[in-house]
Amino acid sequence: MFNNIMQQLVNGLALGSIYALIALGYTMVYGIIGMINFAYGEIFMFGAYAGLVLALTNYVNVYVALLGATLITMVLGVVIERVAYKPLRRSSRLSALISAIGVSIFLSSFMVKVKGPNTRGFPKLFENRIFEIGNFQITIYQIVIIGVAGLLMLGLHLFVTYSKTGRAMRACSQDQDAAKLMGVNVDRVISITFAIGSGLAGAAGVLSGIYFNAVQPYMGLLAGLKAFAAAVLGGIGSIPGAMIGGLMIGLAEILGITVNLSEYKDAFAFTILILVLLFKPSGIMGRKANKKV
Amino acid sequence: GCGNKPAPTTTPSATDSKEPIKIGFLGAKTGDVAIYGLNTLKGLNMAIAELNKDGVLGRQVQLVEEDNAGQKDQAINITNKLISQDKVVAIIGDPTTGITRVAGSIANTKKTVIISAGATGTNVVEIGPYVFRDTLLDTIAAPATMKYVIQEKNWKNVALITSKNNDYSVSLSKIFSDAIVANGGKVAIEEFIQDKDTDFSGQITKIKAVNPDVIVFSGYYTEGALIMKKAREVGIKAVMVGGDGLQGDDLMKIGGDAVEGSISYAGFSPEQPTPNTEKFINAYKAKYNNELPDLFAAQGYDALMLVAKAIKDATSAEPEKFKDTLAATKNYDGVSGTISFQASREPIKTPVYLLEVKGGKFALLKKVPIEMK
Amino acid sequence: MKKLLNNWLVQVLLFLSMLGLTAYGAQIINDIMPPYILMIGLFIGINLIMALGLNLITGVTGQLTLGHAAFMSIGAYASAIATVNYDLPFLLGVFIGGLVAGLVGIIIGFPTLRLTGDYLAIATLGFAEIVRVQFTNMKITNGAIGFLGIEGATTFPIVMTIAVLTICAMVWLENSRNGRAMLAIREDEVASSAVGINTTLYKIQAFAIGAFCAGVGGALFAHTTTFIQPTDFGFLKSIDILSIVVLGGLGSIPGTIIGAIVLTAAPEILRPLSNYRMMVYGALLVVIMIFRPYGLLGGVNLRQAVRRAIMWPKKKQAGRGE
Amino acid sequence: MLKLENVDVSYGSIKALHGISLEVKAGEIVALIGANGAGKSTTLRTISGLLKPANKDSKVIFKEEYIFGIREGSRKYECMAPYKIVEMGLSHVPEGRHVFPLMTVYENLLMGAHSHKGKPGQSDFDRVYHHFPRLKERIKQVAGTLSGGEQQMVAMGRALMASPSLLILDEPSMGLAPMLVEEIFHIIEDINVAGTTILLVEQNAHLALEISNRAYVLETGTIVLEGPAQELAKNEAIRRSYLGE
Amino acid sequence: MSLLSLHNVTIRFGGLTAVDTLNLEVQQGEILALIGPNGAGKSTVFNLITSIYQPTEGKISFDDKPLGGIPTHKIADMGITRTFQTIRLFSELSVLDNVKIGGHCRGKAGLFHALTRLPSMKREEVELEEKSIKALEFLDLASKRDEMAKNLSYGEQRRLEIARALVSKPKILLLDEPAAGMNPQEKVVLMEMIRRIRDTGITIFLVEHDMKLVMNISERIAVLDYGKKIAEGNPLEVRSNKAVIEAYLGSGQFKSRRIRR
Ligand SMILES: Nc1ncnc2c1ncn2[C@@H]1O[C@H](COP(=O)(O)OP(=O)(O)OP(=O)(O)O)[C@@H](O)[C@H]1O
Ligand SMILES: Nc1ncnc2c1ncn2[C@@H]1O[C@H](COP(=O)(O)OP(=O)(O)OP(=O)(O)O)[C@@H](O)[C@H]1O
Ligand SMILES: CC(C)C[C@H](N)C(=O)O
Ligand SMILES: [Mg+2]
Ligand SMILES: [Mg+2]
Repeated sequence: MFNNIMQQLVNGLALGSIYALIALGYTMVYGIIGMINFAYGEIFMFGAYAGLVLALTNYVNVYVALLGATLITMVLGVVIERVAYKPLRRSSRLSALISAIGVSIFLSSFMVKVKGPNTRGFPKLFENRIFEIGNFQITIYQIVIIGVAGLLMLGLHLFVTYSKTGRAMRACSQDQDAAKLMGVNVDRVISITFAIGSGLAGAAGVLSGIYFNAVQPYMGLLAGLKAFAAAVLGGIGSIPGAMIGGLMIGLAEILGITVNLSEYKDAFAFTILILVLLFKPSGIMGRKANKKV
Repeated sequence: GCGNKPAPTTTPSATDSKEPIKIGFLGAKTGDVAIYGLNTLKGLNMAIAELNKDGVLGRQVQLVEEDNAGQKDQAINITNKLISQDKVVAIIGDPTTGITRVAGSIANTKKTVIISAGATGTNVVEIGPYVFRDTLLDTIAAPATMKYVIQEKNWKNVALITSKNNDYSVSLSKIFSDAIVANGGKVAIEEFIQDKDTDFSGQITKIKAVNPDVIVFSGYYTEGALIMKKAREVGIKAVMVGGDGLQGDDLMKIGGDAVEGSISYAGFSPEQPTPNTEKFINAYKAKYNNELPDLFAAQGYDALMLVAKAIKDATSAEPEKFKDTLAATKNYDGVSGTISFQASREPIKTPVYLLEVKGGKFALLKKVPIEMK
Repeated sequence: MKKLLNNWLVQVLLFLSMLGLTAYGAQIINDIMPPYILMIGLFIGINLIMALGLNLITGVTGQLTLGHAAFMSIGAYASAIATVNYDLPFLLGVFIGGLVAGLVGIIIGFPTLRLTGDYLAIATLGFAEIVRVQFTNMKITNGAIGFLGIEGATTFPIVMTIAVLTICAMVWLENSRNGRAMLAIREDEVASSAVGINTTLYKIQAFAIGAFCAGVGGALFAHTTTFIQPTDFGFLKSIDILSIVVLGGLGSIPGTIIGAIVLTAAPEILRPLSNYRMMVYGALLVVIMIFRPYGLLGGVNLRQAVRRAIMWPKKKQAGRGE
Repeated sequence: MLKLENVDVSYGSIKALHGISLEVKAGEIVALIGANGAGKSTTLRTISGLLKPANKDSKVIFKEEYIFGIREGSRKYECMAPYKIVEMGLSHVPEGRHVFPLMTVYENLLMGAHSHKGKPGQSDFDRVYHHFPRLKERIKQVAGTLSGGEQQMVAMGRALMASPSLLILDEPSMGLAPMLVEEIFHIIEDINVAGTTILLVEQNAHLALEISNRAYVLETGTIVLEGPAQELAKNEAIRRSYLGE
Repeated sequence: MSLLSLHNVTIRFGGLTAVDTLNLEVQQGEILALIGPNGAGKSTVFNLITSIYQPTEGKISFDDKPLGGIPTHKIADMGITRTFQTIRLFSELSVLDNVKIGGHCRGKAGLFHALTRLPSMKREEVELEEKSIKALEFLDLASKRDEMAKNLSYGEQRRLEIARALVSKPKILLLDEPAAGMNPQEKVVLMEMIRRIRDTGITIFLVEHDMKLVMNISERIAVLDYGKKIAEGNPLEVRSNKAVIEAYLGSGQFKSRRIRR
């Protein structure tokens, strides 16, 4: 029983890291533009397909596939922002939300048209290995995912908190006009934000493609939702929060399965999410929107 | 309600007219279950091409295809459109049981024949005299499969996995689990997943603990493949057994080695074909650049051919007339097997094909003949 | 004349005759239109009823919810159980559907409405998932297999009459003390409570009414499709309804009407595009939002619209001193 | 240094400025006064590029560069992005403070020096702390929780960090305690002496006129009076309508 | 009789004591001003009175009823309304609607009335509209009634806040820097308005940095510094109080240091 629990813990951590990985870029864009970027999931999907196509065509190695997918989604993200979001910057957040939904419908049906609706497997880009530690196992995929998520979180957090560009990003998120008056090139900062965020989505797409061995035109929806949930649970815009949120949701799902409630697995995760929010209404790491009156 | 007027009787174009006979296609071309719809459509197009060589009652057959994206409200709109606007005489129904039920009841009230080339669940033909299907029923095939697995293979310790948000899987699991008990096996653990899940590590960890002889999974092939990948990864040796939901080349494309040896049943196999089937397979390969037809393509083809035959036999393209000739079909030699309709209009298809994944392909394991009562 | 029109009883009579007229007109349409068109019209009506409810919550009161489909499903199942298992008449079933959904709206409203903005959005989304999973695992709903054998009792005239009734109710509500309080909450919660508005109360009110509408819509939906499954009420359904509200114009009733028409009809109109249909649909959403950032009729108020359109002699307006 | 010619600005259908022309020469302090809603803030927001003139004949010229308008002998309508204007040395303290509420006081000040290459030196901070010792006490406090006046100090300090050549101030003394109001005006004078040109919008017309060289009076979007500040301060009409006497 | 009284009120934000054992009485019908340096805790006092913050220690009572734990919206019912230092209007609503909403707590119509539109509800609406227009006229905003609030200029928005507060028929009106952003002339007008409001029987409690206005209209002044009350009295007394001069008023004599060219 005990090793079972340890094993489930590893399972939960690995799954949670995937969610965290998807949520990192999401929370960043989300925190800075203040919009629910619904197309994020589709960018993730696009990245996964880009990685797949690269991996299939040229017998390239993991790194090339990863890098290529990242670059492609970076461009995609910036283009989407310019076309579909920028004109809506001054209008209601919800207008941008609907525009994002339009983009996401477009992208997924585009992919159905181009690549067909069925799920595709992923070629092995590197050999999976299994390590037995005591009574439980951990695969090299899991180690990579957990490691990459952790490193990216750290890097991104440092970047946003301490770099000049990062500070400009936060300024844009809090008061765009004032940011302009400080000499921030808001368009550029937003493009950078989208580029980084979307690139992360693309990389996450490839990694989760490798990990789950499945790529599908509609995979973005669920991924986007999980990322949204993780980002909010962790506190909107908080990068360590996204990591914690992702891990918590992953662990909650596996916990649901472990206690024989697998048919309620998603409900389980969302119940925990709602409960946490009731006690911490702005997420685990979220700063209370403490605007003084 | 106050708005319930008797449905206006459709006035199909006069029998002697040379206008094409219109057949509607209802199914998903986009959305999650698009793959089933698209393959059905391929089979249909084969049939159309063939029928139009000679025509039916001297008329051409024309297909009106619409995409319901797997959504019920769209399916309703389409069914209405096909009947009232396109004036089709028959609809080749959606491959899934759920939508067939909804579309079936509309078609039935509007007196248009609907025949599903994929629905295997319950409560379909009961809707009324215009509703048909040409599929291998789960209630027949699943017990036959379990009998083989438990009695011939002697795999008694079963782990059962159900996709909880998939109606097909939920009903099929019930049939499987009854059949397991009836044949002397035991459901050692029952686990649940959901369609579109990609992580099964939690369930597999639990399943490993009971060390099953076989994993029975009642859902679709994508999840099936991913489950088996995970199972092999943690060292489970048992093979997977499932229903026609596992039919799809993607099972092997995604699952690779992990699904080797998996067993499933289907109303069709391209192996050991009858001459009729062989002809179909060759034509299909020629048309769709060497792709092998699958269950849905074959059943779609048969569905349209059945309708065409009924129209010919009735010498009328009026649904009211040819539905009875259709219902009277016995021992029709289809490409997907021999099809007979019982008095209840429920089809009996023989044989049940048990297929095993071998070398990355579905290979015929056994043909289990079914007696018509 | 003016005085007469200002009399309450006269207004009630006028209103009832308008409803009657609607029903009668819809009946005529029902008799002459082909079922396909009629069915699209019917779904427009159902979507409109649900969207009006969401408009009250999100457009008027400013609370973003992403779980409207949950209330729809509650109404659908409740009414189906009422009419199938308990043999209650259809319209009573519809009412029960609305009522149950409204009650659930109140119950979950209390805790969740403490949340704001996107935190509320994700909580409602989560709530909807929980509801869906619950229905998937319940006996009485027959789980994923679905609830069979519902009578196809929904007709075009019924839907149209209920839709018109809903529109009227929403217009009245918006132009009342309650409606203003809800608008105030959307604009600034702190200032609202400082002028004495019990923000929780009005949020819950909006939530309950919105959920009621969704429940009614769900009930009508169930009695249209005759067969319902939990998958019919997924996240994308919530998004569909939200799109109607935003694309039409947040907070605008005429906008919601246009939104319901456009977004329900568009997938049907786009059918000839076949494989490119959904791509075009997605692009359409983007294009409309870009060219009408506040929605098709954003900021248009029904009364103004009507007045402007036909220069109505201000009969219902009398008393609003100018 | 700064020149506006015939500037029209509208908010949707509402016209807020009707063909304004004004000029600020290097080294000057120029005051812009007017009643509520006259269009003072609109003018400043146009200068810093946050608003665009409605009319292509309008010209806004800063240091010989066109912020808006068509250069003589050319046909191209130029329209400079706000950040470029800032990089050219303009700094704008907006009405209503607009501090970054979730950033600390320190980070807010850092943002002030954003347009500069590299990190600002300690001496830049010290200059700000010298004027506003309260900010030094609160460098780690999140600006959104500061009192109104403290936020005004942040807004002002932020602008000082930029060491601009032209500083435009929209009611910098609003919400400040009397002592600090004086301090603000002293600061304005000091930085002016140190070489910064200043365009000042102030409701405290007494003090504004006292420290300025010249002033413009704006009424419902039109400039109705201009001249040396001391003369305007003696003008009867002005004394009545703007000085409350 | 004292209408509002603060007894040993303290509030801390983390390590910062924003208001420190404050005792203060506001008498029925008076104009009382609260002044003090920036960050002294004046706005916080208003936030405490209106229950936006709860005091860490001490208690506040109004009309002899303790205010502890009473939610903000009930405070308005009891007769306390306020304006905000940072303007908080319902910015996308019309000026008239803003004012009407101010009258919310004096209305009775509920959901039932909204949906039945009974004559009583209409009467209430008509009355509210009349009252609101009166308030707008009083603050010289009647011509802007159909404008969206966010389109008003700063000074107009300040007056709109006062109009909104007035429609609720308060017993006491808390004004947080009402004159900020107004020019001297407008301040004179405002001063007159405040007096007239007081003359209708409404007690005024005022926070303001404009000494001319404060000294002119207030009957009593309390001075806060670092959350502590350092002086209280009539304008004359306060003006000459040394601590006040040192902490807040300064010399009051601005001397331009610049030699003008
Ligand atoms: N965002 C806006 N939308 C529409 N109209 C606006 C907007 N901002 C200002 N206005 C209008 O433009 C005019 C000028 O406003 P502006 O803010 O420039 O005045 P101001 O002189 O700065 O006044 P104040 O002293 O009150 O700050 C006013 O009539 C105002 O109502
Ligand atoms: N929510 C809060 N969190 C942390 N500190 C706060 C909070 N609210 C107020 N403060 C601090 O409390 C002190 C008093 O603030 P308050 O707003 O009451 O000052 P004030 O007297 O109104 O000043 P001003 O005249 O500048 O408006 C300030 O130093 C402020 O930074
Ligand atoms: C596509 C098939 C797997 C569908 C399944 N046979 C059903 O009845 O729903
Ligand atoms: Mg201004
Ligand atoms: Mg204050």
